[in-house]
Amino acid sequence: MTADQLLALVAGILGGALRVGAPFLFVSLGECITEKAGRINLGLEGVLVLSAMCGFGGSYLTGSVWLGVLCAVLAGGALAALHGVLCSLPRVNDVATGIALMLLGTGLAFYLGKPLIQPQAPQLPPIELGNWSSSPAVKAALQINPLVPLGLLLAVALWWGFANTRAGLLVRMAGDSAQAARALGYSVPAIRIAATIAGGMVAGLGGACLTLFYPGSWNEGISSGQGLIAVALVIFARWSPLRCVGAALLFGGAGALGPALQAIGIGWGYHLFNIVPYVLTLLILVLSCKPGQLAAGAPGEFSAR
Amino acid sequence: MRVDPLPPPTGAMALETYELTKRFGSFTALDGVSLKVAPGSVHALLGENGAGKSTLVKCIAGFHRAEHGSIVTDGREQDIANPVVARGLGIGMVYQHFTLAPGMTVAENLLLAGGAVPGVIAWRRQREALESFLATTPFRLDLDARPIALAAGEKQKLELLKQLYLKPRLLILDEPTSVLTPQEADEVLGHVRAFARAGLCTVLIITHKFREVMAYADDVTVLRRGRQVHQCAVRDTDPPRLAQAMVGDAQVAQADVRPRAPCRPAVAARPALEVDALDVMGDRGTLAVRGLSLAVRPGEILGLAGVSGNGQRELVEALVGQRERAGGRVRVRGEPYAARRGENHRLQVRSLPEEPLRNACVGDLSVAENMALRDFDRAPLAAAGVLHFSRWRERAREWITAYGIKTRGEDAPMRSLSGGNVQRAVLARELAGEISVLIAANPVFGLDFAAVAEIHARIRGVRERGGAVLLISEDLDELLELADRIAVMSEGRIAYECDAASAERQVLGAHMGGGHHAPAAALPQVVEQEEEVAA
Amino acid sequence: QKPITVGVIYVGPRDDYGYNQAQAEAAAALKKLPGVKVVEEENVPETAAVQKTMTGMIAQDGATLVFPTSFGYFDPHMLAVAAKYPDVRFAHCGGMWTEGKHPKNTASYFGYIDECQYLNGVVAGHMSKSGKLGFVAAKPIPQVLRNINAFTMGARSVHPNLTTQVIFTGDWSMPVKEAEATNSLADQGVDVFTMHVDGPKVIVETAAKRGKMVCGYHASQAKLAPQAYLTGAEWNWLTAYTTFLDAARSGKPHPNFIRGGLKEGYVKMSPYGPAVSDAAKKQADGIKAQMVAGTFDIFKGPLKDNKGGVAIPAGKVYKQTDIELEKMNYLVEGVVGSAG
Amino acid sequence: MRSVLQQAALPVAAILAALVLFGGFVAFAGASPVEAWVILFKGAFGDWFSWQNTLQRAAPLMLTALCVAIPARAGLVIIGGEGALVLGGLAAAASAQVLPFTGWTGTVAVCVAGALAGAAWIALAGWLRQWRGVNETISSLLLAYVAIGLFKHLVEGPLRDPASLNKPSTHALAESLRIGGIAGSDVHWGLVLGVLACLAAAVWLRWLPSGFATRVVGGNPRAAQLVGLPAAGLILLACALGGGAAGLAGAVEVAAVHTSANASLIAGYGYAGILVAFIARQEPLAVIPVAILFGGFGAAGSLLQRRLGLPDASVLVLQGIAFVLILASEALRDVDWKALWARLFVIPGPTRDPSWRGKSA
Ligand SMILES: Nc1ncnc2c1ncn2[C@@H]1O[C@H](COP(=O)(O)OP(=O)(O)OP(=O)(O)O)[C@@H](O)[C@H]1O
Ligand SMILES: Nc1ncnc2c1ncn2[C@@H]1O[C@H](COP(=O)(O)OP(=O)(O)OP(=O)(O)O)[C@@H](O)[C@H]1O
Ligand SMILES: [Mg+2]
Ligand SMILES: [Mg+2]
Repeated sequence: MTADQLLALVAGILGGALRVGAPFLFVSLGECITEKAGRINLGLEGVLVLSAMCGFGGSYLTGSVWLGVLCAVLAGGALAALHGVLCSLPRVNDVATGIALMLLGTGLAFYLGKPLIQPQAPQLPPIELGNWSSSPAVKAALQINPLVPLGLLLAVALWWGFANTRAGLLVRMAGDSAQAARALGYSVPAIRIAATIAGGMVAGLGGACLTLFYPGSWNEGISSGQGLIAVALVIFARWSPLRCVGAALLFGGAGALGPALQAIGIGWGYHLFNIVPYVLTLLILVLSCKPGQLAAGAPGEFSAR
Repeated sequence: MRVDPLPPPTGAMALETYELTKRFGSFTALDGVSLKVAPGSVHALLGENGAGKSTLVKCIAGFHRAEHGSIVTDGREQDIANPVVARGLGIGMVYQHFTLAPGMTVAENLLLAGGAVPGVIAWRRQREALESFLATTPFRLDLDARPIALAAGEKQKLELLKQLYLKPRLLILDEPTSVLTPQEADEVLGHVRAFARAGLCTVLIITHKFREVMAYADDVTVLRRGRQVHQCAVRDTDPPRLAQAMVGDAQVAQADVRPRAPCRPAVAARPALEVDALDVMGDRGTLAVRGLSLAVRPGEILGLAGVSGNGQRELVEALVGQRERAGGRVRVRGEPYAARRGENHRLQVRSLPEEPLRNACVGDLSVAENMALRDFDRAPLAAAGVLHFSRWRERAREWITAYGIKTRGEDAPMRSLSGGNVQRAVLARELAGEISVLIAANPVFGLDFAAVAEIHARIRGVRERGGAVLLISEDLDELLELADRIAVMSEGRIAYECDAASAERQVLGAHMGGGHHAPAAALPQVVEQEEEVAA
Repeated sequence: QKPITVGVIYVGPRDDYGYNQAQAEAAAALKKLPGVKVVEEENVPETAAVQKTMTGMIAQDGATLVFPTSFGYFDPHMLAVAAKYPDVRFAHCGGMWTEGKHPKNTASYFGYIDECQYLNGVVAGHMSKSGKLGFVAAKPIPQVLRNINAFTMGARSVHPNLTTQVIFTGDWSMPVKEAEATNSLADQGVDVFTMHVDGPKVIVETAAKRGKMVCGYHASQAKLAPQAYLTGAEWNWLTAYTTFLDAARSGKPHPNFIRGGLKEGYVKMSPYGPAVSDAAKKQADGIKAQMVAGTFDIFKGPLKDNKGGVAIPAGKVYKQTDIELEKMNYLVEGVVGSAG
Repeated sequence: MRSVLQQAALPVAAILAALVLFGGFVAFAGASPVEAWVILFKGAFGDWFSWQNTLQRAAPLMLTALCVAIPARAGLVIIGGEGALVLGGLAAAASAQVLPFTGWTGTVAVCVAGALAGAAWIALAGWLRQWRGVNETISSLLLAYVAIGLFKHLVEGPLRDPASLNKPSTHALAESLRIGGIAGSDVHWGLVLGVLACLAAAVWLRWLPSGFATRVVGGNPRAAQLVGLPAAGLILLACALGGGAAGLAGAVEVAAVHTSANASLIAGYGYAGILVAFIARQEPLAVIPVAILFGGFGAAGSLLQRRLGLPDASVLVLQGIAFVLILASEALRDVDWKALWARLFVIPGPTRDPSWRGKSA
């Protein structure tokens, strides 16, 4: 392997981590907010797909990509709101509701998105950070999705906010002990619904990343399960928004690994490369969990389930 | 015309309820209760399990809404629609069950309880405020600790602190001492009484312990089946009269007579239960039980005393098979015992764990099914590898009658039973048939005294029939009353052991506290009161 | 002519700028013919569902000619249904209908699109500056390998040192993987792309975003990237569709095995994009004329595979119709990648 | 009987409500709702053809739903049935090449091989939970992705039949090993297997000691340990049985539909099974009608597309609405309307009863 190839490989994997990881980042942050409040949202897959479609549609119809992003956020929030409200009803299970909403979300997205498969919509302008480099690979890798810095900021803000704001404390309390929140006169369902909506809106940004930046068009296979795997990412990140960034980058990077290796001629077993992130997550879970103990950092209500 | 708003009232609150009635479906939990609590007093609420005590205070604290009647504070009728309104009025309540966020720090728990939390929290300033507030209280708690890592006593203190931080004018405590050692209970109640004496607040306290009523309360109200049956000043009454009011039957008061455990000569037989150098890991990854050894002989009750959080829970869990053992041996009747189903059956090992709904029952299964858990796979409950439910039901009906379990029927889900009745159902199951070894952990926790007496009698019955009983309890009185020998557990080890007959409260207390401290100051008048009960 | 109902079944969405769209365009053309009713169903998985869809079209809609267009529909699904409805004609895209083995009422049609990929290669070979071409493919199956090889050989007919780097994404529709593959190849210096996946849209757009050139596949993606689009290999299924339709309506025997290339009008080239040089156009048009005349063979010996072995011995010439080519399992010299 | 009707009243009402909503949706798209309803009914249950269509779609769902329902009774939420299904199919196809049996013994052997592979895969998730404390919901999901990757790798690599040219597949099952239609219909014996498996699971859970013990473990593991039940073993058993059902589904798909293992096996039956199981409230007997309903939706969706020209996704929308409403309707079960009214205006107090939240899966 030549030095150029190596550089390109590293740049490819890094750039891929940023590109492929962006939706992972947003869905994991969204799921993190939801789970902090003591609720699990498996329906983020539906949220992601619906918001991807709405984001694309918004951008296409209005001609403004940022209005598209807004549409994605609102669509994500709306579907998540449904999840939040439904799960607040007695005897309604959130795993089942999540799967049903996944069905509903993808159904709505495919149905309403039929006329959007063909057109092209205005795309998010990349932030060019690689102009210092002469290597096109590095340049390309550093064409940053403008939503990614927003996501990083959001991660830091969430990390700070969970410890230092009233809203953050309330969300954590609702997730840690519903009893405690009720005793203080707070409505736990209201807090959880709000957190679920917020989570859906953040995940909606992930949808926007898919159709408005990378790969940048709407079709029915646009999500390959990023929303579903968000649940695993958050456990992987042990409910820390900052670690969500790491988890998303890892998943993004691992997703980029297969194509990058093939690009330099290592072509054997690409299906096996594709499962690397899942195996890795499983391994880390196996190594970091201890039998009979709560996972460190787990919201009390979440683990009590 | 403009009326000047009254300045917010401060100091102790006068509370009255008038004909308060609360129904749950068709069930009347409170039936026209008129309560009168003088400002600055400590008012005790007594009653059997299910009498409606918690319901009454929850109505006052805005948790429930009464169907009829009214709540009057400082002479004004109030519509307390929710806890926020109650808090605005200065009513603070410590619930029967912990309402802490276990994974959030003490500081966060206190801050959240403190009402108006600012949108963005300036932690430096808030911590200073909290530190200075803590300094005004007699309690010491690490602001950065998390309740998940706190012992029960510390959690209860934090609950109290949460309320005190709000400077309540009426402080309601629902069974605050049931998770505390006697020393801790005295400490907490002493401070609460001091607050009331200082005119800072009025205290309404629910308890099942006459000792506490007599020692700390000014007035007492007794509820029975949702009705108020007795209200008077503490100095005008005594435990037998209170007991009588509670159960409404002069006979039962006699049942509470507590004969001191007869001094039994040590039986020379081989111990039925031998624990040898047992190590058990705790939840926090450290050894909770360290090299613990003990032996219980047939026909003997070994009482294991200790402040909660010293490894008792882990010990029990390891003995009954709910927790892995990290080292050591357990033998029953000389055979190795690993708490397997076959061994339980062959060696006749039974247990009465604490919190039976959590530890010994399946809430979603029926009473009959729960009663069959020990032997559903044996004849006659199963035949030819198939379960025979009619036999389960038949036996369950017998036990329901024999143990006086209140339930809709044997097919009702266990979850629908009240705490005491769950306990009875478990008792019926565990005490059936021959018993070699019985492991009982806080078996009367939260029960009223009639139920306590009954359970104690049954445990004694096991001893009379030659069973070995390991009785773990945080209630020293219970151990002194029941046990033949008493061992004290501290930091995962047996710190002290003696014959119950020669046991001294202070010495036991000292060892419970780790043996490093001076014996906790006994409250002479309290002991006196207790003697009175026994009389 | 008597009215007829035709059923068309797609494995993906009809408007994917790719495989399904190419079929749907032909179906849309059929629809316009008098006396022809077309029933369609899209996103039908290659499971029992497609058997049900076929029987539904026959039993519920009265279809007498069915086009199950996805490769995976052939065996066992179409064969199973065809056995139950001997009076209905089935025409499958891409399968290997074999005399004696498969029922007479079934058929397979396909086009020699490797001819177009060869021409794509010629144009790419002219246009590439880096000497590296990229091919994003789904799976290393014979149809795909044949396209990769034809593309590479076309390019190497211009510059013998050109290489084609292949990335297999693993499945027919994986937009993120396809985009990532495109980016990885671009990072490695690839400057002309082509592909064989169901929906080339993402690859075309991504390559264009990276400032690279691209040759299309399945249908024309020129609209998506007018500047970057050089040319493309397109299907023209109407030829096959009308062959089956006419036979069915006139009661002639079912044409069981039809194939064709540029000459027969089964495939066609997209119009050249603005960037294509005249030299490229000239050479490509020249070869295309030979292909149409039937005088050009792509696969002929001596041909080495990319592991150094002999793919086709010297002197051996495979005509496009040769069944041997439909079993291709090697990548030719000049391809970076492995055939599984 | 009465109680069965009572149980079914809410979901049926929810489905009717979903149909009304869907009618609105269709009207919005410019089609006639009445026509849509008629076609939905016709397509799913209108005649024998539709019934066959529905039943055939339902067959694999019964088995994959058991992969969720049985572990759920032991207290585990398994969502990785898809992995067990594809591996089951792969094992069936592979074992058909090496096992010496032919005829119906061969079919049984192939099915057993599939079931064993699925059982092992889900048991792995159960094992990780018991011995490493890894959340089984997450691990089974991750394992499903891993299984699919392995499946594709093996089918396109080491286990590929070189003759399977453009659709990489394993060697096809010998004719004698395949599962055919019931009495000449299109519905294959897999449906019977599915129904039998549901019945067997119901009998096991209700009448046999180990089944009851599993329910105890699922209801409260601590109580199970207290009475000496081998909780870990029972959990593994439940996982293995569930995984076995999904593996069997894979084997049946191979033996009755695909004849060999290939990527078409990855059709989402595992995920659909999760919903079926939850809608059936983890009750094996209820799985049967729910799976049939699901199959009906699929069958009807097909006709909807062909007759009304509605997009294929419209049936997804209908399913989504229907399942959301069915799940939500659970909230109305034995509801005390008066109390509910009161609760709307009063912030609820702390309840001791954790099942109030309905989270016990
Ligand atoms: N959240 C709830 N929902 C429905 N019923 C409840 C709820 N909480 C309590 N109950 C009912 O209250 C009754 C007993 O409640 P609880 O456990 O407080 O009993 P208790 O008053 O402590 O009696 P005991 O003396 O048996 O301990 C049960 O019959 C139960 O049906
Ligand atoms: N949420 C509820 N739903 C239905 N019934 C209830 C509920 N809460 C309490 N009850 C009923 O009200 C009765 C009184 O309960 P309450 O909790 O007030 O008793 P208590 O006197 O506090 O008992 P304990 O000493 O055990 O705490 C109980 O027997 C129970 O049946
Ligand atoms: Mg109680
Ligand atoms: Mg109470």
